[in-house]
Amino acid sequence: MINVLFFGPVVERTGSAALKIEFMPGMTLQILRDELAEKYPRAFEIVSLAAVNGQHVRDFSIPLIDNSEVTFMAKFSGG
Amino acid sequence: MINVLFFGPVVERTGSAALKIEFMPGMTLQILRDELAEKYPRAFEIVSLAAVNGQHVRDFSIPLIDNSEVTFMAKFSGG
Amino acid sequence: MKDAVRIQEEDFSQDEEITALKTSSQRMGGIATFLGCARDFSEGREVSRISFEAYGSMALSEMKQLRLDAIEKFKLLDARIVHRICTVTAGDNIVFIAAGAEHRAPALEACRYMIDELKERVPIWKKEITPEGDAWVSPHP
Amino acid sequence: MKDAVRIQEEDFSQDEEITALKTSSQRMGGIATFLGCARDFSEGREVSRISFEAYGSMALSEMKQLRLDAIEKFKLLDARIVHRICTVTAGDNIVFIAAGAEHRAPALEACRYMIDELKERVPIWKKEITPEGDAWVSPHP
Repeated sequence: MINVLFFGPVVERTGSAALKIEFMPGMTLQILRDELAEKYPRAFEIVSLAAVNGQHVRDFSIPLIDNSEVTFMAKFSGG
Repeated sequence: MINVLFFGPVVERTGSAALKIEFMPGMTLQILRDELAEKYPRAFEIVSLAAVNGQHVRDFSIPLIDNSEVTFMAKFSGG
Repeated sequence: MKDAVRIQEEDFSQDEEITALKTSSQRMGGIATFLGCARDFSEGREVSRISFEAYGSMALSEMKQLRLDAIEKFKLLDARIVHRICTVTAGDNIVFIAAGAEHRAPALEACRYMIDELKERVPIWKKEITPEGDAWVSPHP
Repeated sequence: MKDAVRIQEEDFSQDEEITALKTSSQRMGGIATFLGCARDFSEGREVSRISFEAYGSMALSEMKQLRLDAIEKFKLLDARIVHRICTVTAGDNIVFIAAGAEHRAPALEACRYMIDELKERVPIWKKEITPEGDAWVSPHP
């Protein structure tokens, strides 16, 4: 399973803060993103950042590992 | 009378913190400076700033007015 | 003594943070701080309250890394970062950054670096609660 | 409330100064501060204590003008400057500068401007008291 988390402005558009997505061998961050963007198009309009296991990831071609925690995030506005 | 004040590192070299100097018509800051520098050459080695009545003065050719408070100061080291 | 990097609901005391910062060295000649506060207006709209949400575990680890980066980059003697996650009203404290160095220039530069980087790197989102409704804040591009 | 610009013997509280600064506006989003402290080493020499002397009336009027200059130049909402004149030991507070603005950039820039200008414009002198004797400090040219 991939544990997907959403926060703040993204949750407002997905309606849920956490999802479990079936892990598939060969799954990349990009594949997961596209799958979720199809399901939640309005949320992904404002997604501009992603993290895997709490680390910023810029290269979406990285393969995911089973049981990873993946977050798709809107631009930060803290501070 | 011109009231001359010295502070900190300058007092250490003049031996006194305040002097009264006879006012003379036509006296400029430069004339006063030269008179004092002759009397306290070691002190004036470190004098690099002057103030008249608590205002920075850069142009030493200004005429002094009787009863002014004049200060010859070493570079500041506060803060 | 409280941790140098924290996410917390409650307010903080600057005197306490500075005292803690100073304990790390007797050679600290300059301490620069930045305090971010809630304003009652934003882009012309009246704001009643601001609420914050964080991806807590990642936010804390990014803040810790940011502190270490600043210490190394500016040769600081110590640094602290505190961010509140809660709902605040005008005048309330939100974020506190402190940088201590032997001299003033690196302390001031590091303080600016940390608040600028915090806004880029740390997963925290702000929602403005106004009389006309709530809105998540989009930072300027 | 204490004056925004002061020369005093006693220590000050940053919490108190920041609280005073904030009272001037509910639109203050960023507050930058600089705190200068006594160090136990200076140019490789061990320093036991530092004592300060000021041309008091001129120092205070220069500090007041400096605050007004910073408020105008950086469009600050408020600013404060406090300098202690006394004898301090390592770790003690010497000078405090605070700048409050709507946004962080002017607050940070004004804070730097004020401490840099203070050192140039305000007639205060520092004497370092070391085990080898006392010496007035000459700032770097």
